[in-house]
Amino acid sequence: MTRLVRRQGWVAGLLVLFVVLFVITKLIQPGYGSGDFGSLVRAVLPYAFAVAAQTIVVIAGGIDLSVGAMMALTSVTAASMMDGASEEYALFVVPFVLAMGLVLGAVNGMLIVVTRVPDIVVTLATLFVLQGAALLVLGAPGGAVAEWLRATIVGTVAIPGLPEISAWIPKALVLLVVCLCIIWIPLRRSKLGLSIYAIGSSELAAFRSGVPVARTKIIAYALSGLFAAMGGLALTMSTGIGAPIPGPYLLASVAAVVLGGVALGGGKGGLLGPIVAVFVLRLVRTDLTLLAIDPNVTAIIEGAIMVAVVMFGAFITMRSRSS
Amino acid sequence: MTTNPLLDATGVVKTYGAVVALRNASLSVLPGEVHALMGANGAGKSTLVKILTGAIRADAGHIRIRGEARDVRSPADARRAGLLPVYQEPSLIPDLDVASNLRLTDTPVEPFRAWVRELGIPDLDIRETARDIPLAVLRVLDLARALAVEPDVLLLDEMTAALPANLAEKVLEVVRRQGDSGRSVIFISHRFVEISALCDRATVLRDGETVGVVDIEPGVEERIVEMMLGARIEKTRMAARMASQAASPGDSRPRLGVANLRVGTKLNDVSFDLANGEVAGVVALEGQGQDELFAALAGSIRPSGGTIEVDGKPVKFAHPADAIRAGIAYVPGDRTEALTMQRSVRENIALPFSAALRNWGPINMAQERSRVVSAIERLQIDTRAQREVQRLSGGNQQKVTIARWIAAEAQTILCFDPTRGIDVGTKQEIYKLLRELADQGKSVLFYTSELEEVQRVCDRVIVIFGGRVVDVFPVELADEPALMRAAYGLPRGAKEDVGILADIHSTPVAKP
Amino acid sequence: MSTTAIQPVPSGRRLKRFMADRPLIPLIILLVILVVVLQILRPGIVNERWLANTVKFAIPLAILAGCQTMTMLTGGIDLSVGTVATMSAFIMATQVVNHDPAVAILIALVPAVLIGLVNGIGVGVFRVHPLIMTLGTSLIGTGCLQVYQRTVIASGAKIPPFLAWLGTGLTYGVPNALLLFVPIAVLIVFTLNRTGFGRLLYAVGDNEGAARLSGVRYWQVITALYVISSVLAGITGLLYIGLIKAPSLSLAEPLVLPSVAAAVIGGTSIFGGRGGYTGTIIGALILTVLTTLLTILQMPEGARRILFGLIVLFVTAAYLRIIEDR
Amino acid sequence: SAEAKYTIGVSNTVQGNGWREEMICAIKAQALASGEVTKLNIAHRNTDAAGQLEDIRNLISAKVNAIVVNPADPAGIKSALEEATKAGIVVVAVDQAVTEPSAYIISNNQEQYAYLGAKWLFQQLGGKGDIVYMRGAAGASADSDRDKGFKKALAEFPDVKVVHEVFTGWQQDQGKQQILDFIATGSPFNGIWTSGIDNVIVDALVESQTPLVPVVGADNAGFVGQLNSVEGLVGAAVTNPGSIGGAGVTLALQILNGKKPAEQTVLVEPQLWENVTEEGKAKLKSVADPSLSPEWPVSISIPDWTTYTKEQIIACKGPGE
Ligand SMILES: Nc1ncnc2c1ncn2[C@@H]1O[C@H](COP(=O)(O)OP(=O)(O)OP(=O)(O)O)[C@@H](O)[C@H]1O
Ligand SMILES: Nc1ncnc2c1ncn2[C@@H]1O[C@H](COP(=O)(O)OP(=O)(O)OP(=O)(O)O)[C@@H](O)[C@H]1O
Ligand SMILES: [Mg+2]
Ligand SMILES: [Mg+2]
Repeated sequence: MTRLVRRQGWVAGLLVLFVVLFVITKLIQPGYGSGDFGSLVRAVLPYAFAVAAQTIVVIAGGIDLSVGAMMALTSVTAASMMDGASEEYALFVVPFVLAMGLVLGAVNGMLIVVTRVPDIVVTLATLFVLQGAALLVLGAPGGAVAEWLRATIVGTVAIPGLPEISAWIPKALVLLVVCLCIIWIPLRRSKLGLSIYAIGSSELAAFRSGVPVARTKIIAYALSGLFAAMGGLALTMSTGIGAPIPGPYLLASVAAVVLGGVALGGGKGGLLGPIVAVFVLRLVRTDLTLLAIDPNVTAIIEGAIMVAVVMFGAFITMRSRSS
Repeated sequence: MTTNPLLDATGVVKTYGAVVALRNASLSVLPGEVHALMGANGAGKSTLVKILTGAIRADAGHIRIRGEARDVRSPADARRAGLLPVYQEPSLIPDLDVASNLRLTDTPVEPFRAWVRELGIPDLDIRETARDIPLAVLRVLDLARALAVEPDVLLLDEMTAALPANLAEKVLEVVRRQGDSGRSVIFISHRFVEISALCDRATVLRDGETVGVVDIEPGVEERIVEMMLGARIEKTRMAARMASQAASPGDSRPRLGVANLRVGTKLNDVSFDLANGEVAGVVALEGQGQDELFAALAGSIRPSGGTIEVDGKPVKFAHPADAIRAGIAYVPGDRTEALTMQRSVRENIALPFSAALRNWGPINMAQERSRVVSAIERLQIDTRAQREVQRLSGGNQQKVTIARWIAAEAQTILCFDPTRGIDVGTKQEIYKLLRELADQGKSVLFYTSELEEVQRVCDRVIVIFGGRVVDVFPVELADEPALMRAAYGLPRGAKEDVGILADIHSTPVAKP
Repeated sequence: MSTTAIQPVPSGRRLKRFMADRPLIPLIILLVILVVVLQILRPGIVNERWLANTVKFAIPLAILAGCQTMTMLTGGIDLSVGTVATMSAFIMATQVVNHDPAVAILIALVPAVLIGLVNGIGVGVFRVHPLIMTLGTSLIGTGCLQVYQRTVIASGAKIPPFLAWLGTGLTYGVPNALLLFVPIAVLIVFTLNRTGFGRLLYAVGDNEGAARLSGVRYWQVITALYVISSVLAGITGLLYIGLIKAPSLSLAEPLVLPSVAAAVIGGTSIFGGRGGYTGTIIGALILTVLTTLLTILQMPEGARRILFGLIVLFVTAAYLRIIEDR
Repeated sequence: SAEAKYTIGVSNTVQGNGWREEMICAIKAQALASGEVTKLNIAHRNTDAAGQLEDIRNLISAKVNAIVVNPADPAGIKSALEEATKAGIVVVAVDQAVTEPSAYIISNNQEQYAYLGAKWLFQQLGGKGDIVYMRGAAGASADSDRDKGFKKALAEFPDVKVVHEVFTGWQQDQGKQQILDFIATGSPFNGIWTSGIDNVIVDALVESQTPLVPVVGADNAGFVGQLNSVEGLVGAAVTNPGSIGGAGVTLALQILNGKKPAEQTVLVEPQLWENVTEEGKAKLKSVADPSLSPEWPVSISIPDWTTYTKEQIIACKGPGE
């Protein structure tokens, strides 16, 4: 019981941190409003999916270095398929790209199971493979996106009669919440979800408890690929193009996973923490820009925050363990 | 033998590189019988259980379940075939709570709860994370989980080894009833008392081969020991110590002086002395503060009050390194806490003296080698799989944890249940070893969950109950019933017999 | 009980067991296969000059992979080596304009020691996950380097001739860099196998609790380790700048992921407790040869990367299969 | 226009590269020299188009008056630039064009950069020979623009053959290892075209004692120095001034002050400095600057567009620092 409280405590702490940062932002820039919040959510979108992709494999006891490359590949695929195609064609492209992420993720998982090479090495290898594939799809940034897809993350959701509130509900946020929940909530409640936690916690014990270790691992990676494909689509939707060089999503995803209270050893944590951590990290970046801090110092600050928060977390666990 | 066997394995072979874990093992279990699987450390008992339950694949052999040939490919498969194991190591998922662990294995919760209560744990919170649950309780939960699905064959690998007497007793009761209700149990234990109290037949393994199947009847122990040990037999005879042999701690200054030691709420005002050349036993039921006592003396946790003196000088330990520097070595009961499993036997034994204590520089390899070799010989460690300790059998791993401190020549050794999961032959070796250490002037604090060991080894017994020292026995009075009573907090000389061990003692059972 | 069971074994299994006991042999065979493939694709390429080049470029990678090997033995990883190497290279190149080279090198190694210390304390005392800790310090280090860079734009940069000699020079066709590398490699191998510190690295990485019960103070070992790792990275930076001769703010960054890959290919477990440095050296050579192989092959860049990924995966998997004794 | 009154935002997506660092310093120096800028808001990090969208939107939130942006991609940041214009912010793209029509562009002509250097190189070889083509980063839009220019020149010289094409990723160590590997194959080649990873290539030729072949690179201080000093080296540096950032600030200020340029796009045409003719040698001597970091382009100012002094750009201080 105390454990549960402690874990939720970390997420609650992150939420408080987010609110505090929000207030600080308001103080720095009194005009910071709902439109700016919408920008924040749109910036969060690709990171959030990358983090979701990373979270699920980390919980399963692995790590996925190919997240960024997977996003690049799915993004260029989507952008090049939609280039010059009709608006309706995108109705086919979206499920196609999602399925592609799912399958490629599953391939990652299968390679890990079959070759018995550690996750970190297999996904490092697939990082190169996916990057190469992205370059073959598009040699340089380009492609296009269907207008309606683009519109799904622009603007806010209109709630009749409540204009003030609905101004604070950007469509991008709704999209993010829906996409994550549609997969995460049923998963969390299913035995499959338990199995994912189980293999992350102890593969041997899980195997001995009758968990189909190989199948569970493959599914975890497949879901990771699916989230990464969503991230790739989010990239295409926000930029209108596909870029074959992966953005900084890999390291950011690992950092946010840890900040979000998911242990890198596996078996612990949830999705909410890492997502809130992404919001915190993006808002920090906003504040640094608003404050016009020397750009070379921002790297120092971002690194220091990351280390400080994690040290703080380590410090409280140490305290609570010794007491 | 008219009935058909429920489970019948023949010609099972398993090799790990150069190590032959099973050469030609067979096992046949009848419906409704409690069948003992016996053998010295490393004989292949655990390996056989793992093969029968699909946790590892055999290189050769046939398994028939209810007369049908069956290829058990995974634990899930075994479960479907009605075979349920409790392995030597706990197999609950550490980061999941008990409830989730049950769900994961499709175990019904209510029967589980009923079994847990039956097994002597009245107040289990199933929302508790497995990692936070003590080892002994975890083993019981593992058993309850298996019982709850009403398996046809229950395979218990040293189920009682890590249990304190009160819990072990309940387990035996429950297992006996399984047999009575027509289900079969394969029971692995190194404790003859349990075997005689419980089992119908025994299959004996030696060096990976089934060397015999015997019916359990009074007097059969000698034969089993003969079969188990083969050529090693003559070394194992050693009678209980006589009172006259007890060392008289005449020294004025004790080696270790503990006064009013407190650790949180678990340990209150514990005081005792440990003399040079003395083996002092500690007896307690599960969770009476003995863990904290040993951890505090080992520098592993900080006491919240009281003093510890070594050779008359007060000491404060902030880290096990401080205790080691004061000559105090700690052998934990759980070998996975003590060993670096992927490293060699040599490195494990040499760790404290070659590397740990500020010696970061070059190692004198020749000297290290000779010290390690002599420790290995002294404890008769089976070194066939010595490149990685994890490949040793459970009992041999246990020996490595002790060998390390023999090699490091520690002055005071805190042994926490060192004979857990060790075969009869080796147990005798360890008793002899502890006595020898004492004769060399070293001091040993010896916690044991097997009460009969006390009279074989100790000079004095300290009984702890509820975090306090409730009695200190001279060895001649420390027979099992007396210790049992004291361990339950009953005053010395109370009449009522406690537990089934008392019953066993009233029936004549030959001891090996 | 200490009898050894000897049984007739089929020769295939015996070969496998032989390889499993000497994991270096299959690795070397893999390396040789790559070289042979290269020679077949471009006849004549495997000559003295090419060998020297390969060794020159493999050495910095191998030293950084040594940092990874040691940290990985404890279950850690050091992602800050790229930044540390870059910092010491850049700082040395800019300080040497105003100072004696020896002084400049000492100044250049100060941030290396500092970053190592911070990493060590973070991981050893505060128990921050090494991945996050070293990622964080590497971000901080990069930021500091950027700030520093602005203060020295006016002064320009120089590469001391002896570093250039060490980095690029050949003596009788043998790269001078070996003068630095051989002692470092011997030292690392010796440390891991024959010293108390080496034993502690393995012990701590395998089972920290057990190490603690044997009297090991975790934080001391970890702090020393990360400082050593950082200093080695700093030295690599100095060597690397002698090789590349162009101080830039991202000089050694591209070596970070390959350094991890080299250690893993060389048989070191990222989970700690298992591995060694000789394998890592071969791993670094394999990666360097592989890079050459792909540079030489004329194909679209995308296909080149795909091939690189596939070969790394194949080599690691094949190696694991060979040494796995089951 | 003497009193300071504007805030200018800057967005850049590559960090730690000499060219980009010079660009940032030029922006700072020009902002200071103009005297019209109170504050610079610089978003400068390694990221992609999506990250740049985020940065630009943050700059919009910060209510800057103008944004100088070095685009990660011409099309990818269109939406944010549009939002900026809508918010009344002047947008100036430097170094590369953008597709957003409301943005002003002052850019180096990347296609022309490659064309100019390649053509010179091919002419130098007498229109015949084997070329090593060392590109930038695969998948970067500046690289693909340059590839167009290079291919255009190649089409004009049918007897020139590319025997080896690699991506250096604009990384010194990779470029050096790649050329050394290629030299080791023993395949003959007559010239090298580089996308700005140039001085390490010359080093590699010298170290491996290969006969020097003509090398085309950028106007980086290191390479310009080599063109002046390395015995027997024939080569040319094509300008690709990082100081274009300063020009962007000037343009932004002009627009803010109501002086809109006639064209939405202003291209800064590259120059080529070779060390074959006396004239070229003299030019190279005059621009060489050994005090600069070898990765910095020597063209630290652009006539008519920048007004800062060399001290100012090297000090790399913006208003209020
Ligand atoms: N001893 C073990 N410890 C941990 N994991 C194991 C062990 N043995 C096998 N596994 C894992 O379980 C996976 C599946 O094993 P196996 O091939 O025996 O099962 P399976 O026949 O595929 O069964 P299922 O269909 O039920 O998953 C293996 O690929 C491996 O990852
Ligand atoms: N993974 C492995 N690799 C190599 N050898 C192994 C492995 N597992 C077991 N062995 C060897 O197989 C033999 C039998 O081991 P097993 O664990 O079955 O013994 P056991 O009878 O259960 O002994 P104990 O009573 O000590 O638990 C031992 O010699 C052991 O060293
Ligand atoms: Mg066993
Ligand atoms: Mg045992």
